[in-house]
Amino acid sequence: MQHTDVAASARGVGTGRLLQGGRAVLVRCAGPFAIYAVFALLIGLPLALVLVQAVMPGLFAVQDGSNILSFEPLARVFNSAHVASSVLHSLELGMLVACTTTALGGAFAVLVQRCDIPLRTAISTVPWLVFLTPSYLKALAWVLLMSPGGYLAQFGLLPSWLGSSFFGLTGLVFVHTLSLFPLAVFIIGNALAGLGSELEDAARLSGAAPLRIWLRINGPLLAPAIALSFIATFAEVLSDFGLASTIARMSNFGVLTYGIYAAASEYPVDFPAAGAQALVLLGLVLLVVVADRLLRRRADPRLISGRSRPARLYNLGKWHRLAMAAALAVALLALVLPLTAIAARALTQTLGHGLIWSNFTSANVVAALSLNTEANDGLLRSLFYAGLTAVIASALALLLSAQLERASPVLRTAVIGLSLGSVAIPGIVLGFGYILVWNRLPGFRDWPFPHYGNGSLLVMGYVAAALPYCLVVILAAIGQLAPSLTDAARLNGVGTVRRLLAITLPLVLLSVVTAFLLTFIRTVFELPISQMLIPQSGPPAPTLILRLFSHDRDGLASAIALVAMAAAGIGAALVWYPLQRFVKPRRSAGHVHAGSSPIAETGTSP
Amino acid sequence: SDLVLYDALDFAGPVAKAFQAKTGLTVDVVEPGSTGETLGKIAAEGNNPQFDIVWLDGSAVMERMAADHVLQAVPAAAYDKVAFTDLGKSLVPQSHAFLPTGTSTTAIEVNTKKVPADKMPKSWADLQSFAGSVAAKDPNLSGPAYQWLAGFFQTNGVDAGKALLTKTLTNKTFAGLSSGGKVDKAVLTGDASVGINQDSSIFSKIAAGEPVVAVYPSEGSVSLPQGLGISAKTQHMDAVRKFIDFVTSAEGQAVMLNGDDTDFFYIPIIKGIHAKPGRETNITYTHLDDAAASAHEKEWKQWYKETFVQ
Amino acid sequence: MTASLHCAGICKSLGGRAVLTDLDLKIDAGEVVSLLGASGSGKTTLLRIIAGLVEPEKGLITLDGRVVWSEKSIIAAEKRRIGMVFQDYALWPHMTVANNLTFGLRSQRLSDQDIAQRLNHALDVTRLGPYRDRYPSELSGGQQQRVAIARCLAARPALMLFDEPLSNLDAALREDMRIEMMELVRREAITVVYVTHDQAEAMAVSDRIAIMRAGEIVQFDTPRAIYETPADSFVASFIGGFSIVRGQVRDELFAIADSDAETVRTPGARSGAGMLVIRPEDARPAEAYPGNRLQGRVLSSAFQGRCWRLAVDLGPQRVRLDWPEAPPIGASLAFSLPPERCVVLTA
Amino acid sequence: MTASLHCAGICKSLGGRAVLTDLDLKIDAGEVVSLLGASGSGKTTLLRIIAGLVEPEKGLITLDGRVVWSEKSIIAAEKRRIGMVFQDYALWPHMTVANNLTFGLRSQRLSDQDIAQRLNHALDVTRLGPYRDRYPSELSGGQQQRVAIARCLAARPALMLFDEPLSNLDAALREDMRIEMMELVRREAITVVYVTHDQAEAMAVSDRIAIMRAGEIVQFDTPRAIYETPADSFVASFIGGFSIVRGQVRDELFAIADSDAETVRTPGARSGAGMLVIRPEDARPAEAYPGNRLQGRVLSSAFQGRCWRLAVDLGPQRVRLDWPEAPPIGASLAFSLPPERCVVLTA
Ligand SMILES: Nc1ncnc2c1ncn2[C@@H]1O[C@H](COP(=O)(O)OP(=O)(O)OP(=O)(O)O)[C@@H](O)[C@H]1O
Ligand SMILES: Nc1ncnc2c1ncn2[C@@H]1O[C@H](COP(=O)(O)OP(=O)(O)OP(=O)(O)O)[C@@H](O)[C@H]1O
Ligand SMILES: [Mg+2]
Ligand SMILES: [Mg+2]
Repeated sequence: MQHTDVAASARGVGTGRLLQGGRAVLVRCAGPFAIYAVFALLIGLPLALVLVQAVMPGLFAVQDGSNILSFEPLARVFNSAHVASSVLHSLELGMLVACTTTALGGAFAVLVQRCDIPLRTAISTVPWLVFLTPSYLKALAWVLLMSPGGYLAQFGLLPSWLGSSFFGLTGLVFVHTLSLFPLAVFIIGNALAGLGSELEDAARLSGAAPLRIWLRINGPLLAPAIALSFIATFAEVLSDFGLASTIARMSNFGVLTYGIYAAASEYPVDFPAAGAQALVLLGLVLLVVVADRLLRRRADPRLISGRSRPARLYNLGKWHRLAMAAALAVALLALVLPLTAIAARALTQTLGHGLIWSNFTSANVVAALSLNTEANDGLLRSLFYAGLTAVIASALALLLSAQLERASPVLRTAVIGLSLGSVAIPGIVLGFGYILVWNRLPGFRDWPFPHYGNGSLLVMGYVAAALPYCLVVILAAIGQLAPSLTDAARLNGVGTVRRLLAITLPLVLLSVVTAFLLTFIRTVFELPISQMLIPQSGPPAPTLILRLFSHDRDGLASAIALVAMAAAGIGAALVWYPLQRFVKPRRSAGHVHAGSSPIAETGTSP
Repeated sequence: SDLVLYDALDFAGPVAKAFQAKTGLTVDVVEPGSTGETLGKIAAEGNNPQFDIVWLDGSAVMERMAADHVLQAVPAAAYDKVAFTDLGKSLVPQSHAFLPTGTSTTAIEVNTKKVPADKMPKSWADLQSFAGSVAAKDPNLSGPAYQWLAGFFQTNGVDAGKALLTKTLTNKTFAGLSSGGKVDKAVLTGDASVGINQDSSIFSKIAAGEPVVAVYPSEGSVSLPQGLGISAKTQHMDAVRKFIDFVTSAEGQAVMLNGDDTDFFYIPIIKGIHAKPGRETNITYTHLDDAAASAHEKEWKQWYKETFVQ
Repeated sequence: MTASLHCAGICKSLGGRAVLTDLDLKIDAGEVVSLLGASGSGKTTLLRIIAGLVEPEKGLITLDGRVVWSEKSIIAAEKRRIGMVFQDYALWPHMTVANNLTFGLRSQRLSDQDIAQRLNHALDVTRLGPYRDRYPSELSGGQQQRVAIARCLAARPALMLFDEPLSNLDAALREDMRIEMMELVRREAITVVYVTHDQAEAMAVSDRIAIMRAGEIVQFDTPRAIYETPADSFVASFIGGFSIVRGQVRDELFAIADSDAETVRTPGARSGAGMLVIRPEDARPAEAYPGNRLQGRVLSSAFQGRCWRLAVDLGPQRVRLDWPEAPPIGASLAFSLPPERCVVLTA
Repeated sequence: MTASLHCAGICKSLGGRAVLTDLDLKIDAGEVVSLLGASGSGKTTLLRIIAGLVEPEKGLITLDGRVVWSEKSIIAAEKRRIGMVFQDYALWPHMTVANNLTFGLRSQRLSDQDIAQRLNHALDVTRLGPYRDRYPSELSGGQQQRVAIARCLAARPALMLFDEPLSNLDAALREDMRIEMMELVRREAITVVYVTHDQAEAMAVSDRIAIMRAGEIVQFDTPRAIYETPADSFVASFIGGFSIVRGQVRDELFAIADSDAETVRTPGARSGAGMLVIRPEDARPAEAYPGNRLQGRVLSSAFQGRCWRLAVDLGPQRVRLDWPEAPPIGASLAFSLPPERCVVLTA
């Protein structure tokens, strides 16, 4: 485990200088190599197998597979007017949502972390709760709420112009923003936690007004996080299927993922077409990542230094109620309304009769809560898989980030680009890739562990799907650490592993926990991988829920989904509360200044 | 385990459980989701399939899998043991690609709150008067929907059929839905007044108390058999045989009728078995010309996609 | 442009511990005042309170007669026209040196010409011209500190707060920069509060020095007055590394406690228990003042260029002396003190 | 436990600029060496290279005869048993003071008792006992710096690197800590490289001083030798704030350039162009050495306690002098220099 030397040399001497002496190189490279190999195996290879079919369409044909190179699928995809328009749609939607989400999430993060608004603690849980709601439920909720015969219309709360304009770009942006803003809150909030007030203080003494401080000091310092949040949301929107198949479909707004799903739902699956369109998605994300790198050439500033910088709370004065109201409005739209719709559906007998008294029933809820049902088994299974996945994915991401942190900028960009690119690829493509690797590829298919058809491969797939996010979140945090902090530990003779565990981990614990919880929650509701890699021993919860939805039993499905959310939420809380104690000291220390300065006349008041 | 079953039918789980209880053979039931996902999984597994039995709606895909040698022919003896009704016999494929276990068909789903009794459509042609308010599945995403489209062209003529659909499905919002559930939802919320849907789905809604009815078009409709296929690579042929025996037995059929999800409302095709109460079985079937349907599959799907989806 | 400062009754606790207790400080316009105090005595906290970055719990702060902080009304930091050099620099890592300097000037809406002129002047004074386009992370510690100073100089505020601004610079540069900074400050008649741990620096730059101990100001006077007559033993031991020797005064003769050493003549000292202040540089050869002779054992010696700094054991007590040569460790050393330099503080 | 250090031919550039050029440094085991140099001369970089945190481009570093860096073989920083006090402290913000100190010790697998004993000793030396359970963010700047020192002391490495360890402490504490640190270092015979910007401190602590300029070592000798005979005008102006006066020597008489001032007797100086080194403390009343009399105009005066520091204009050149009183600014001042103290460097 001497790989940090290589990193150090890379940092000190610049990139590309290889050390002479063969054996030394081997020893030094073993660590990073192992880690990159894991990355390649988890994400690289499965994706590659699907993507490569865009140029080798016969590779996995059921009969007479051939590896003849052909550009026919690509040509087919690029010549199709429909694909062209869905690329444009995807881009338009992705960019718009990335902007709105980052703006909303950033504002929300600042509000809950830096402002003394009432109900701060309660409001700060909103993003987590929103995140708890799987995207297909949110999509369903908005359809239930906004469609011409939906709940809001039944109550006469929906002006018709709103209803009709909702099913279109506006509605898509609106719903995406509300369901994705937690991501931005997590990413930007973590960066904000590392950004003390000293630099801001210096700016205040320069006579800069709050707006200018945010635009010129805090904004640029948070730029890495903002960019990351932007790209992550962009990728997330590109890969979304929940809304693509409902609102987008209903408003005839074709996006790329829908095309991929269409190609993937035929028999036999049109892998070349799916691969070609996935390639386009990947290209789009890489484009954005590279653009970001080019725009922000300089290395990201290190915000957490060996000297301490406490953060300070703003006093919003007379504005603080307004700010709270805004936050509550977001909570209402993003959380309360959709959940109410789902709950209403769970508590009603039929959809057609709407919300009338006689239509209410507790049957669905009772069924969902009764023990020893398939749903219950599935839920327990899912919680277990999710916990396991979260542990593995966040640990792996921590290792990888520590490794990458000191790697050359080019490699960093490449890995981040690929990770985010894989976020943009619909999960079903990754799922196919997994089947291709572990059920088709000679050398892999007979491995006893992980093995296709059993839980081990499902967890591995989950890990792969979650890894990019964990990586992004943790890498952002590690990037803020001043190198002298780990340098000091090295000089104290502390080895790589202990350094990672005792110095790096605690300093980025908030992010690791965030990554852990993100993974846990996402995995409980992860759909495409669950479907493709469903173990023979029994299905996880999401496929059960989805089957109910697709068989149109959304009352029961909603009830089970609510129970699953509650279970996942409780699980997440069980992890968070004990860990919070360890995150606390540093933060509370940072807040001492803040807490004891109740009347700071500053903030966003003009 | 002794058997691995890939399926997308609501009753498969209970049937497997009953089978297990009876024979002591264990069955792993794998239900990745709807028919599309199940087929996707099978396609990805390619020449190394992991299932012994696949059990789905739709005959065309079964034929396709058999042609790809993913499935092996069902032994003739298996058919002989079953006392098929006439309808059942008509569903047995020449290729022996699958064994039919029941069937359903496509009907017009009407929201009774939106459509008064005297305005009920009676034929596919009547749907014109609901132009813009008709929900339909995309045949590109749903096997049964293609079966319907091909049957529709067969009864109404291809060109006339195309013209009729073009006048009927004027609202792209509802014309290319991805699943039967979405058609239901569109009709139940009243966004669309009528829908073209699998009839078992409609009856399960009726049973749940939803305000809809199923109307069978006077032109007749094409049946959609539930097929059970056998993996070309299965190592458990004995167990497979036992499973087929169980499914086609009265005991097995009873399990298949004991539930209230969509697929439980199938039309039995074995003598002496009766459908769930309320389930219409007196239907004029037309028999699909499989050759014509598969010959034009690409072309018609493409036409549908370009006309109503994109 | 210049401002007087008045802090009255400032109280502040941090983390549950009182850091400043009822502190008063009154500085005239254009005056340069040093805050001198042990590490952790609350100097940085006081500066941050004056700047408006930390809120006191009680007290009143007026700038040029205008109240900037009271329990009732508060003027925001950015409106106070106060500049500060932070102890840990607080340079903006994403801006070049030049941008770090001009950022505040642009906030003040100065003309481009003015900005360029001030920028160049501040870079000149701090000798940072060649580094104007570098980022802070590409500078050495001392260079960073100079950027922080330059940023404050360029802003020309009414009141400047320096928090150990020269601590990372070598003596030569330090003296030069101190002189140039002070020239600028005096020319513009800017009021300055200067925190430093270097007594020589404090005495050199300031009109008055405030000595802080544990959140209080214990003496506030001109450098000379503090040097000549420290208020108590804390101040005496703090300023200039004076040594304090406990003993008894009788008839203006000081006898070291628990020692049978000779007595020292201390004209004007009151009788009773007292503490003799010995300034290192006052040590003279034994024969210079035979009536004021003391004898001890050399504990250590350190070369200081102009002389050797000796630690000498006077019975139970230890004193620091400047001496022209280094006697061997353990040798006995006799020295004398000029009677007129022998200040005795009452214990 | 102690180690000798040998750096040979070290080259390093940062951001495309050469920071160290072919630097050699050889330190014996147990020796304390100060690195003195202008801000930005590469001191921190050199320390980081020795520690193994930065890789040089060329050169050879051996520790106790064992190669720790060459172009072929590298020993990782964590294996070198080198301790360092960082210029930015590098305290771990999530650990209390005590944990910051013991973290490294636990990696060394010391017994709990040893750890406790070392912890207490390090806290004692740095007077941090009362703060052992605080987090770094709850400490003042100076306190943080002391934690950094304590951490290094507790580790007792074979070689200690100090990067301006006392820059944020007040003079009294500084002198005390310096003495105690050095006592510990000497007792354990630890080899030390000590970067400081304070010449007095360098002279007090070190066996030898290395003076750096722009990435090179220009003089490496004992404090005394450097003080008495600086190698060139850079060293002279750097050490002790000496003033350098350009002029001509003829017959051991030094005449200031471009000035009609009297000449100065400089025994032993070679004829030709030269630079006279004037140490501030060498200034004597005019009548002390009538043959070495100079006259100038007082530019500024700063109180320094023991004396006043004057800046005096000698025609076109400026010198710094220590003087017992402060003449009015602009007044003419005559002073003399002891001939035996007048060193002339060849230009
Ligand atoms: N990352 C970097 N990129 C470019 N130049 C750098 C970088 N880091 C340091 N330098 C330059 O290298 C030179 C040496 O830096 P170093 O930190 O070693 O100086 P130092 O002698 O420790 O100075 P100080 O006494 O001010 O701390 C400086 O001129 C500095 O500007
Ligand atoms: N956030 C905090 N929580 C608790 N105590 C604190 C906090 N910040 C500072 N202190 C304490 O307050 C006291 C005063 O701190 P301050 O920074 O003002 O000292 P200082 O005089 O500037 O010292 P130095 O010369 O070392 O910089 C110190 O004892 C310090 O430990
Ligand atoms: Mg301080
Ligand atoms: Mg340095």
